[in-house]
Amino acid sequence: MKYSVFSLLKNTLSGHKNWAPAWRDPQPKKDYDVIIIGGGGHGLATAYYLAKVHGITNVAVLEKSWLGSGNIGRNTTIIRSNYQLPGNNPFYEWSLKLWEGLEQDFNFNAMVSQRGVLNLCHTDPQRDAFARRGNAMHLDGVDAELLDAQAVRDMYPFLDFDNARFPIKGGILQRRGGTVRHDAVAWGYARGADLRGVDVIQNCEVTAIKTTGGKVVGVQTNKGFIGCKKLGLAAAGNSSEVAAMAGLKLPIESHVLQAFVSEGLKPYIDGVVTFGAGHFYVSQSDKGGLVFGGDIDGYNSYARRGNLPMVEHVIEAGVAMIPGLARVRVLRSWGGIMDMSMDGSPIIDKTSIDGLYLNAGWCYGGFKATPASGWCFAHTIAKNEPHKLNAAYRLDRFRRGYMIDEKGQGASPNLH
Amino acid sequence: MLINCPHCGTRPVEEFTFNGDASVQRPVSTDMDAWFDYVYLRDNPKGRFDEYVQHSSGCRAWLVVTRDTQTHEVFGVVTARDYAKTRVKA
Amino acid sequence: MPDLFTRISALADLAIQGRFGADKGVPGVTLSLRTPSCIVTVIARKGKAKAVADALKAMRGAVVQWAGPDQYFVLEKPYDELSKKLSGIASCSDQSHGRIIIRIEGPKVRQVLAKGSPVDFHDSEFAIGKSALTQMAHVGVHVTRIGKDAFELSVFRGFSESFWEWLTEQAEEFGYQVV
Amino acid sequence: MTGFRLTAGGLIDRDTALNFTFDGKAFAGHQGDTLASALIANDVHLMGRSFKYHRPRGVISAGSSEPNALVEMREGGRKVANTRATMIELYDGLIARSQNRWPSLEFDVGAVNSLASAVFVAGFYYKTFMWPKSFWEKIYEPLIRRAAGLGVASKEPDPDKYEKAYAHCDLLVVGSGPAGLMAALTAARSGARVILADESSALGGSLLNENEEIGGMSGLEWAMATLAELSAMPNVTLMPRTTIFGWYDDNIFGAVERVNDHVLEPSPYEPRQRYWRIMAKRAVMATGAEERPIVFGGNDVPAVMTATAMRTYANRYGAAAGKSIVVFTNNSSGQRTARDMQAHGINVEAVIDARLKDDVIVNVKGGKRASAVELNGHRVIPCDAVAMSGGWSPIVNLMCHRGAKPIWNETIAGFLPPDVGPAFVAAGSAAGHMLLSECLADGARAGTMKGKVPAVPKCRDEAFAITPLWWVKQSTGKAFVDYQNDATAKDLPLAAREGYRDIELAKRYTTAGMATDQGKLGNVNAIAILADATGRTMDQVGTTTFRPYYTPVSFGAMAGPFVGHHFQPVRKTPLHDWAEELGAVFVETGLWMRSSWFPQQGEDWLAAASREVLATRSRVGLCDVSTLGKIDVQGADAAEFLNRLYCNTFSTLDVGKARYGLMLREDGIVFDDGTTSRLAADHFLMTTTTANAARVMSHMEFCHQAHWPELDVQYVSVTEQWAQMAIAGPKARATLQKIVDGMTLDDTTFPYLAAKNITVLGGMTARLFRISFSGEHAYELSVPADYGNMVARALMQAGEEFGIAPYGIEALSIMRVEKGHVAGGELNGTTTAGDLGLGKMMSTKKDYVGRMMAQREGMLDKDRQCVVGIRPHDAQDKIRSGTHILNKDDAPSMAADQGYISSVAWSPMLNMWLGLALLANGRARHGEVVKLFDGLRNIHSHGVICDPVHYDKENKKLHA
Ligand SMILES: Cc1cc2nc3c(=O)[nH]c(=O)nc-3n(C[C@H](O)[C@H](O)[C@H](O)COP(=O)(O)OP(=O)(O)OC[C@H]3O[C@@H](n4cnc5c(N)ncnc54)[C@H](O)[C@@H]3O)c2cc1C
Ligand SMILES: NC(=O)c1ccc[n+]([C@@H]2O[C@H](COP(=O)([O-])OP(=O)(O)OC[C@H]3O[C@@H](n4cnc5c(N)ncnc54)[C@H](O)[C@@H]3O)[C@@H](O)[C@H]2O)c1
Ligand SMILES: Cc1cc2nc3c(=O)[nH]c(=O)nc-3n(C[C@H](O)[C@H](O)[C@H](O)COP(=O)(O)O)c2cc1C
Ligand SMILES: [Zn+2]
Repeated sequence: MKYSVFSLLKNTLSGHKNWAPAWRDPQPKKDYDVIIIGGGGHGLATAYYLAKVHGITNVAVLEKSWLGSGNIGRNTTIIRSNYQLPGNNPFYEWSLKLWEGLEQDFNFNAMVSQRGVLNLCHTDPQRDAFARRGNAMHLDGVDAELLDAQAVRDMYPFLDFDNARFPIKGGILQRRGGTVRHDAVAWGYARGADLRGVDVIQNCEVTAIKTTGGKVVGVQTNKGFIGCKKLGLAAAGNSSEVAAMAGLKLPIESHVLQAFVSEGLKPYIDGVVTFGAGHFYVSQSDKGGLVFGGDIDGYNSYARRGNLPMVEHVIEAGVAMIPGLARVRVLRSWGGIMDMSMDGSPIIDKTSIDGLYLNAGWCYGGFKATPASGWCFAHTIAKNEPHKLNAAYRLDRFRRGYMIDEKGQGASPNLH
Repeated sequence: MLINCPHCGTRPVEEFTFNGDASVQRPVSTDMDAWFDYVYLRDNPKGRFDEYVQHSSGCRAWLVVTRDTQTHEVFGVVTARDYAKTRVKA
Repeated sequence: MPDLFTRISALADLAIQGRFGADKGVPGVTLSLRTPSCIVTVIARKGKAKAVADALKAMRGAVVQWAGPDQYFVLEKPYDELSKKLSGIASCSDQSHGRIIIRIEGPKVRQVLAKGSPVDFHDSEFAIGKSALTQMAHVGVHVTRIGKDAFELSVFRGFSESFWEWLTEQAEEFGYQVV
Repeated sequence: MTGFRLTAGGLIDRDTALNFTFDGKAFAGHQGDTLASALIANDVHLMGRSFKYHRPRGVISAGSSEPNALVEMREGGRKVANTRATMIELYDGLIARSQNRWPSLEFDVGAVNSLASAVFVAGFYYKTFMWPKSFWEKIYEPLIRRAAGLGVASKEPDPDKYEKAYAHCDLLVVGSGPAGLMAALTAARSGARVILADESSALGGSLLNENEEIGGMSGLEWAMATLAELSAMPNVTLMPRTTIFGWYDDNIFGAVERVNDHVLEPSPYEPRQRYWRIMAKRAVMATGAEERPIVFGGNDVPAVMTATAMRTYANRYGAAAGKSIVVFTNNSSGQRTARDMQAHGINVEAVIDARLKDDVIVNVKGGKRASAVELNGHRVIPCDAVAMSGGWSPIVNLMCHRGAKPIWNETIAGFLPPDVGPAFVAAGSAAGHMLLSECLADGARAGTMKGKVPAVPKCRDEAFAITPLWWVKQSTGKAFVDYQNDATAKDLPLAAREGYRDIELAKRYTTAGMATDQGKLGNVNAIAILADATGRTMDQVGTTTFRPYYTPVSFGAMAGPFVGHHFQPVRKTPLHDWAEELGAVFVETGLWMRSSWFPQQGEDWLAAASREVLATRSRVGLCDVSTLGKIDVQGADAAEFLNRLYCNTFSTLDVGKARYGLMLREDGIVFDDGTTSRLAADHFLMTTTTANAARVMSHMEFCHQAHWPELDVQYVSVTEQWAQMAIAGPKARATLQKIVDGMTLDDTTFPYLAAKNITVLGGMTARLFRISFSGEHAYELSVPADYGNMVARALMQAGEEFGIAPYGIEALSIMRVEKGHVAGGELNGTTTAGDLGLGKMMSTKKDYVGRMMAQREGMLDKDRQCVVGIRPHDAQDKIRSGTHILNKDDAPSMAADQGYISSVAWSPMLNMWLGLALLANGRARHGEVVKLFDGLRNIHSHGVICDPVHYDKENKKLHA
């Protein structure tokens, strides 16, 4: 059933009794052309584009828990394409372009909201680094503006300009950046894929990957064995675990990242602002909560919860950036498991095993990537070769020495 | 999270910094594959895990903390020194 | 050896004598600067931990504080003398000017320290003479209990102003005296 | 009674009159009141408006679970939104305003939403607002955002202070009701260190508001006696007004103490709130049980509240919710309220007990204040307040904060806490015990540290029985599950029909449980309704994930004193005062404050820095370089250790000499650089960059302890021990000579790269190094920190005759760019030694950190970007850092990108802008004219690639 003002009114008259389910609750078939492990943003988007762009509809998405229970359901929803390395920026810009048409495309209001992403700088070297990044964006035809302190003040007069330990010297602004209603992205892709025949199967955990003669033949799950010709891994924080089922060892560590939301407030801050002298970034959801976060806790973890030191670290930075926050209250905090890669950039590639494809290493930046990741992964699976946008995201780049390291932190996942 | 530093006693996690998997060992050979494994590949286990931790705001000793990555339960702590020695023997 | 030159403490301008904070009769804590003639870091050489410990125990006039595994702060003994006495068994580094030592004592001393450090300074846990390395207010601190309700806080020179400001603010609610 | 204030009873001081205003209207209350109880005593029930439909709302509860009565408190920088009227203690001069209404609480335009409520069902957002595309951001979303949220938060700095503190104990007791008191008393008597915390303003828990009997006295008297005994014990800390908001790994509890929220203004010496990290060997969760509403038509009309809330207002605060009430209950709590209210002289019109007959309330009449209830079968009972009790939910939150799920229990019709091990146990109603005697016994059990459990005082028990009634399906009015977010009973079946069957999906689709109360009252009802709609049992549906914070926590408390200037500590160099005297401008460099230029009359930074460069290059300059990391490295294996850390060799360094060293990371990328000197065979002094000092130290500790414990090497930071100054320029030697003791400085006594312990000014210990970052004939002198300012002044005097000038890091970086020395801009964590033109330093004879990975094809690729010099093609042009470089004739595109400018400087020596750049295959391109792309600043010009060394290529000046 198409969502529209009319369908909404029609159903209102019938007391909303006749809404069709957004997706079926199918039992797994005995085999599929393609199985995607992971009913998160990337897995669902991959299935959606496999069906929509490549006409491959005999597809199942296997999700071990409820739909969108992973990072797609717990991230701070920032979208942007302000990367500086050639391997990255065209990919993320394509993602932003897909976001811009997404809701009409999958007929679901995901509240894509381009209210701007502003990164603050507090030192000259930081500003120089922003200039380098902004110019890289311009080279790729992406919007970026370098702001001085006054321009930042005009946008957000309530930041700490007068009493700061690290005075704000300016910032880099991408107006097309913004936020998206994260859950709705999972729901929209799931519904769109389901409408095109994809089986989205919840509470279906993959426990083993079966290969014969170096080729994938299917997966063992708590709902039994399911055969497939091609298998795509999109398990984010659990990538290592799932890849290990196929005997693969990845350049990835799992870390917990916490996020927070404040009590609902009347409009407080319009766009996304990122502090440059500590770990803190914030935006305000359409429900009124200030959604914010900072850095990963730092220790390897599969627990979706963190500890107090990082909470303090983040909130200290928050009040340092916006003194008025002192009397705002934090409502809830949670965590998600990041697939932190060794250079801070993702992997979308074929693997040494025939028919097995890998999508991983998103760190804390994979939400914005969701559309392009699905798009490119679908292409890589359908064509058995990378799309040019994900050509740099090869698995062997580490062995060969072609890392894509935006931050220059090297092989220390917890520093990216 | 609390870590029992062999030198300082029990301290909360804010006094420590983490440096990943302690089970990987710096190769003595010049075999590229061994080196690639050491620098880049991780088992990243869900469960019991040996991890390098420095008591950076305390005695500055590097420790190896054995911890469950799912529950964060700490099973044991030894100094990186002793860990290295016992590993050489093993 | 007495200093030939006059030393200007990094806290000279801040540690002004007087009574500050809440006025509730007896000051909650009393603060003062301790400036030992020398502070030397002594680290035992490989396999010499016991030799160093014994040598330091035997050394008259030296104030020896634990400062990490096989590592000590030795106060009141000049660097040259120490490195001679300990040559071959320990490495010495002069820190006499590198650290500032603040003495804090009084009935509320533990309440004040608790605002900074996760270390449990309760009588049952932290005996007189014990030292600990910890952090307070984002600054690394070497703490030594020197009396019933008396402690010494040693910090890097460069942080001492910030640290002093923080420490005195924490003491305000109890009222504090600087001597 | 006068108005709605009962004539007797309650823990209020009727002799004090506290004046306060609500929405500008003046009222009075008593010491001991909360804002809510004072308003009720003044017959004010309309306290707020709901989130979506702007329904008129009053209190539902008398505690921290309150979803409706949220108000805006105070003014200016102290303004705070969403404060629970049920938790804020009344004080004289209190100012409160209602929220989420316009123009007024009485008449709220937003209420039109409720007309369209038929459309505004769960999830309607997702189905519309998509056409035309452009309308979303221009029209729909701004409207939605304006409608969203409840209170208005302050944007001004908060004038109040906050503190943090740690606490340690053998036993933490959370909650001070009968169970908590008993637990604390038992543990305290056995000598344990006990902390007893309760979020309420007074300790005693439900004993403050229930008529109980313990040990032959009233429950209240027993509580006061117990508290008296506890407060007399040195091993006990009582913490009222302290909410334990979360349980974290290894029994660490987060808590916030509201030290001064109950006064108009805190004393300047005291914090508003204090955040505690409590490390408990054991803890007891005696947090009690939450009374649930019943989901029936009009269950949100003001003056409809839980049965416990109604009797709490009467018993604890002496405030009557109404004069004629109706009770609607499915368990014994309703009877209690009826009895207590009658005892206070209130008419109880009816007790509708779902356990007895199948009477139910289908609607409550009266928009802004209950006026009557309508039963099934259309019977209407007039009344002015309604008490409801849908049963009890043990407050299990804390025990579920680390992932454990609570377990459904049929007999009490509630979720019980999970077993999380002996370090944290539940007691009392929190553990599902509904009888007082059980709570006392349970508390004693939980508080027993060792040995046998002591006997507890006798008490009177109220029988407890419940027959679940969740949702009155026959309801004619709107029946609310989540009050604040306006989630109705109909929303959950709708979510289920649409596929959002999992409780977590239903939560996100309907937003039930996502408001500021986190579903304390509504979640279990939501679970029951979803279970019913999907044919599942309560435990099959299960709860959503419990998370911190038990109640919301202010940013201020969590940030403590580390805000504004105190966000991070300031680190000052030993030469700070000297630089300040000379008018230095300081700049944050990490935590350090560094003197970056010394402006004279009317100079901007560029003029000042240029003058400083000219002075240094033509005469002599003095610069504070104390921030460079200095590490004493000693021991038999010191040289071997450095050999392994640096890519170049140090074992061959002569005593008394310094050498430039380059460190790599294990992945082959450059990590840090600096000069390291050999002071004795087994004693080196390493210097690091300012930025990496701490990381290098930690890297050394790691390599030594984890990789090479066999090495006999000791190292310690001596950065703070030494004031270090660079003396550079043609007259550096002459200047220095005047303060150096008993040694003539010349190229034989003190050649380039000499490093020696010396004395200055007649006996002062010092270290002298002949090294140069500026490219001039230069020295670095270290003296003990406390002498720094004095020596610097002495040098200024000595240099006066030569025209010495102080210079800052701006001048320093100009000179290093002129000389093509790499620094932060080039040591950016992605460059190899080869990229920096230092490839030859990489030894082939030894193992060192980074050696192997540096040999990967990608690290040797000829197209890697490497360091080159760059100048504007037109000498008048300015060049800027961050500008990208393209081939002369290429159109801008990422594919055409050749590199970027990493550092620039105005060179007073060459009278033009100079730079360093990272350029693909750069070394082969000296002399090439390139396009400079600065789209950001919309400046496009050309540049010329050249050798990085712009000035004095032959290093004549270095040795002059
Ligand atoms: C707190 C937080 C904040 C973040 N903020 C941002 C941000 O602001 N911007 C941004 O761009 N990114 C952000 N991210 C990162 C982003 O959320 C992730 O990179 C991205 O969601 C990962 O892709 P995904 O949605 O497919 O992952 P997920 O949603 O985690 O999907 C993976 C799915 O695989 C399932 N799965 C795992 N193992 C199995 C198995 N064996 N069988 C079946 N299913 C399995 C999991 O249950 C999970 O549902 C944030 C992440 C977190 C945690
Ligand atoms: N008859 C009935 O219907 C019925 C039902 C349930 C309970 N009861 C009675 O209620 C009493 C329960 O006694 P109890 O001691 O178990 O609980 P209690 O309700 O007496 O005390 C719980 C206390 O914990 C505090 N608290 C809760 N969470 C907190 C947190 N996170 N931080 C700080 N404080 C927190 C509350 O403020 C409260 O004061 C018993 O007398 C029992 O008989 C009666
Ligand atoms: C962007 C965003 C906004 C959120 N807003 C709220 C909110 O207003 N209220 C709330 O209770 N939780 C909110 N949450 C947190 C969720 O309730 C939940 O904690 C989070 O999705 C993680 O799931 P989990 O806690 O079930 O593990 C929000 C989460 C995100 C990612
Ligand atoms: Zn330690």
